[in-house]
Amino acid sequence: MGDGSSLEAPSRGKARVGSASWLDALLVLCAVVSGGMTLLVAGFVARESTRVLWVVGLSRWFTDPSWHPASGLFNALPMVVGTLLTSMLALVLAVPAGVLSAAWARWVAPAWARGPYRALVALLAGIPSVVYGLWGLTVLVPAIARVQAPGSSLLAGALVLALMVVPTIALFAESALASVPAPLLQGAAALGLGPWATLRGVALPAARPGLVAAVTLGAGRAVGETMALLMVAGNVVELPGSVFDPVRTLAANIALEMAYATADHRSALFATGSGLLVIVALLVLVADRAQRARA
Amino acid sequence: MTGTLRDRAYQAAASASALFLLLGLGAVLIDTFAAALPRLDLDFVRLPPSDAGRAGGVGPIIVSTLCILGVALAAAVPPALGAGVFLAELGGRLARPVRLSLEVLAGVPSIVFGLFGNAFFCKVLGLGFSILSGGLTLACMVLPILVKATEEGVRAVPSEYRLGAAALGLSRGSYLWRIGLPQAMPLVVTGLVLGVGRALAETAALIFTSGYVDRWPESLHDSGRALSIHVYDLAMNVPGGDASAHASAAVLVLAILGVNAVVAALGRWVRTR
Amino acid sequence: MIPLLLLACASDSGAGSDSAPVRLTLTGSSTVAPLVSELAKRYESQNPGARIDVQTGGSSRGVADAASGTADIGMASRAQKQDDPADLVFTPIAQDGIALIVHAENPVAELSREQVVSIYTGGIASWLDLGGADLPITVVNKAEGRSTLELFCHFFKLEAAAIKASVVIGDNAQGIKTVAGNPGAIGYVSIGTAEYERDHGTPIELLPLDGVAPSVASVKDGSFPMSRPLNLVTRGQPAGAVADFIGFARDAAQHDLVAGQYFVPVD
Amino acid sequence: MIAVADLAVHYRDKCAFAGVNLSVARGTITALVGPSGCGKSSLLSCLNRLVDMVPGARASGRVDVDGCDVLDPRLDLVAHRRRVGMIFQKPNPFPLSIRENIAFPLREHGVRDVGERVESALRAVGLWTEVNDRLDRPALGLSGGQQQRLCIARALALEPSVVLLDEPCSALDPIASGVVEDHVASLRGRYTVVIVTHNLAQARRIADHTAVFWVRGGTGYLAEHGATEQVFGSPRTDVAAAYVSGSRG
Repeated sequence: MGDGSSLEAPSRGKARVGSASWLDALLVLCAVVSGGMTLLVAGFVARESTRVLWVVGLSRWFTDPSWHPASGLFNALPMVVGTLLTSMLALVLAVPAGVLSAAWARWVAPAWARGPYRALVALLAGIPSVVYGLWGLTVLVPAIARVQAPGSSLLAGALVLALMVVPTIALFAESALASVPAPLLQGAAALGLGPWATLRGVALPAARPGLVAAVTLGAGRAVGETMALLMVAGNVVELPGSVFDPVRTLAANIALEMAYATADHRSALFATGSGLLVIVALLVLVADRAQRARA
Repeated sequence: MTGTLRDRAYQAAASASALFLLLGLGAVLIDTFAAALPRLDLDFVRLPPSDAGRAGGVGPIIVSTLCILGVALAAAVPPALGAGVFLAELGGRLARPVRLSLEVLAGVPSIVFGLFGNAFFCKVLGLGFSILSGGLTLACMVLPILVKATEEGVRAVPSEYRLGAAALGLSRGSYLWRIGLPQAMPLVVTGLVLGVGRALAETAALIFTSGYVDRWPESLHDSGRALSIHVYDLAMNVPGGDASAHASAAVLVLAILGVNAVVAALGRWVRTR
Repeated sequence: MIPLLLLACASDSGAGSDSAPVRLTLTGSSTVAPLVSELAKRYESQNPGARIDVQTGGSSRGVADAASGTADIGMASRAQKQDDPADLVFTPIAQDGIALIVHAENPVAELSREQVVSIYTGGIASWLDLGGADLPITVVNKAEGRSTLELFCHFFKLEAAAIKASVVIGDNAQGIKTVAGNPGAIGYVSIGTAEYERDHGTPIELLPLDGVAPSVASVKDGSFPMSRPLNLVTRGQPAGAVADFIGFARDAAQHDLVAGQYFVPVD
Repeated sequence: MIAVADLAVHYRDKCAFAGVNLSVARGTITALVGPSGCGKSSLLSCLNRLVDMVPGARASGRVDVDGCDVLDPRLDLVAHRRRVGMIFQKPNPFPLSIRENIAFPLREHGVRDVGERVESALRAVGLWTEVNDRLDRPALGLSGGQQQRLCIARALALEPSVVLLDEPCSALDPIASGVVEDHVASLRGRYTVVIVTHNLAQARRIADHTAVFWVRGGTGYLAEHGATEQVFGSPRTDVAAAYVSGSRG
């Protein structure tokens, strides 16, 4: 019978059952409210940005000589690049580590280790970013500074971010791998596939939707992370020449300057917030396209 | 031959990843708890802070934090369950925009949530600096995580159950209530754990919404300082606050452990009910 | 019954009569907030029923909230500026000096104003040129808009846009931790904070400025040149409960609290 | 009684089967046999409208069950599915206790005397003596054959008039299969039964009527339908003759 995506096709049949029709309406309401939150937040950010966008326009955000909004200079390109670089580097480190450690917990680790492992990873997911930031600032940054000053850098930011994102990915990936039907795995075993071939050929493809969800959530957290990056990434608004150069992310920029910004400066920070939302939306759309193309 | 080699490499890499994770956790946790030890005692969780947090404890702050978390979960869990079930079960033309929209929401920086919460909950809705404002702001933040978790959870329920329920003429409601949601619990719990972690760890979204006041809260309309804000303030703003900062962080970690245990127990109870 | 009624009446205005419970909201500078929180606690304990809510969010927020009436009192870690609304009154409750700090291992003991300017504009890139070790200089700067940066730029007659920073920081403690973790770093932070950290074993050293050693004492006697006031901001001359609280905050009896937060009391 | 007229099912562009006319008399057992992919299961899923749950699936033609137009979009599905029970190839008890597997759907349909019904349903499939001491244990702890009998009990507890079975024994071992088959055979007279099976011997043992399906050009069709002795003893079509003799299919 294939796997139906719904208990009933929504348009027919079920509508006549009283209890189901109000339930469906309630579910739709929940979905609309949840989805609508984004519009509410985005609308608010966009409204606050308009003031400066009328004055500055669009192109100056990439062509101005520097980012000094208090002096009327608005080049945000280095921060866009900084945001993308830290997030991508962090994901490159965190996705394999998260998925592999999930696979470890599922199939490599002794059974008794699984429960404590999950609890520990859940704990790791809940450590405040300030604590990661503090640790990065007092341990990681000086260590990198010994290799190459100043230490506060793209590398430090990506490492701390990776550490913060791994638990999110690992937890979701573990749940996704756990939902791979046992017969599939038994089938793989019956074909004499080894652990690696089973993982690559059977488990990962079967768990794909859950894994994609894990990476999406991880990426969201990486792009939006504020405090930890503010503390370790150096915050200099320049295009980095290497991983040892400091970078400033859009989120860190907002946190760093908002408390002291007024008028156009404040509006400019909201404009970078809008920019960040646009970037995230584009990434989500691209990921969605890629997903659908493969499906 | 290459097969076994690859398998060994894979197992080594998987173990290394897990080890890396545990070491990272160990490094952060051990450093935190070692620095926390001199301040960590019963009085620390009982007393209100004094001398800007260098002395005294975090009693009122723990209470405020738990209230904020309670508000956030109470506000976020019901719509998240509904939206997650909608995406997994009903779908239709509305599903894609909702899903994409929530993925964008997941990438909004927490500071932007803070500013939004300040403008919307504190000012437009007139809630002011309060536990309520902070909790509702956090609810918006954890919503995408909870929805995603519920959707994946309901989706992962074996289709035989759904077919069996349909063949018995069960309504969607009773299927979800007795079978779908309980079966989705492991993933929902994962989402809750992540959401709780993110909410409790949040600083930037709370400073402008639940505020800075470290008095014992008397109602949800009172301003109440969250533990993570306390940690940030002590570590970054108060000279000589490091020991208290680490102790507060340790309390926060313990609180997360506690809340996670409760969430997991709740999930098990729902599943076996 | 009567106290209940009074409570209900007083909740809509902060400036009630002396007998009504006082309820004040303060917002603004995160530098000032811990001090004012302590002041508020003592005020509450001496005036039963009074409630002083302290919120943070930055100096400009304090100024804006005071101007709009959102807050009864704003907090600002800077002096009044020309483009601040004219009807705002800034009342200092403490003084805070800004000192240049380097790593404790750094042998360089003093820098001239020209040297500082040159370091911060990228003219000098190695401590070797200043008689120190062969280490690149890590220039630690404050983020755009911070009043500490404005004071620093004003004092050294620098344009904020001309500074070539290696690391940009937010709060004081981040600056101190950054410098403490990097032998080649130089930064500038609040003196009280820096003194406290140095005396408690953090590997940093405070550099003299114009030959004056930075210390709470030299800020107090006015000999240290780079300092700023910590202000409470009101719309118009403070009156009623607001004036009462500000007077309380400036009273000599509260100087122990000011000193306890490593600031310099004002008379 | 069931009457199927000119029934066809399409999955998106692909036609699963077409042009099927079939009638099943009340209280009889009809077996649907034929090679894989000839539309037997799809036909079964039209009878209780489970076909709705397959995205892109579309049924056309006419199906009447006890005088009720099944393909009418306004059909009360809950009431209909209560009248038409279904057993699947793979036993699918819910992840609930043994008792709840039967009691929960009963309560859903507003039945009062749940306790008695649970017992009588379990007795009807011979499970009562096996499980009456552990009714509150998880149903998933039962053996495959017990699970399938529980599923039958669950369906019968709702007192349907029609029971559909989709290869109910193919996932079971021979002994369990025999037990289940006996219970299916015992339904004769009280229920109208339609069973899909690959096991020709089984069809011959229990069915009053047999329908042979076949595939032509990727589309299934009903090749022959008649009394079981006639279809197996003197098939009218070559296809049926070849299939029942084992030389094709």
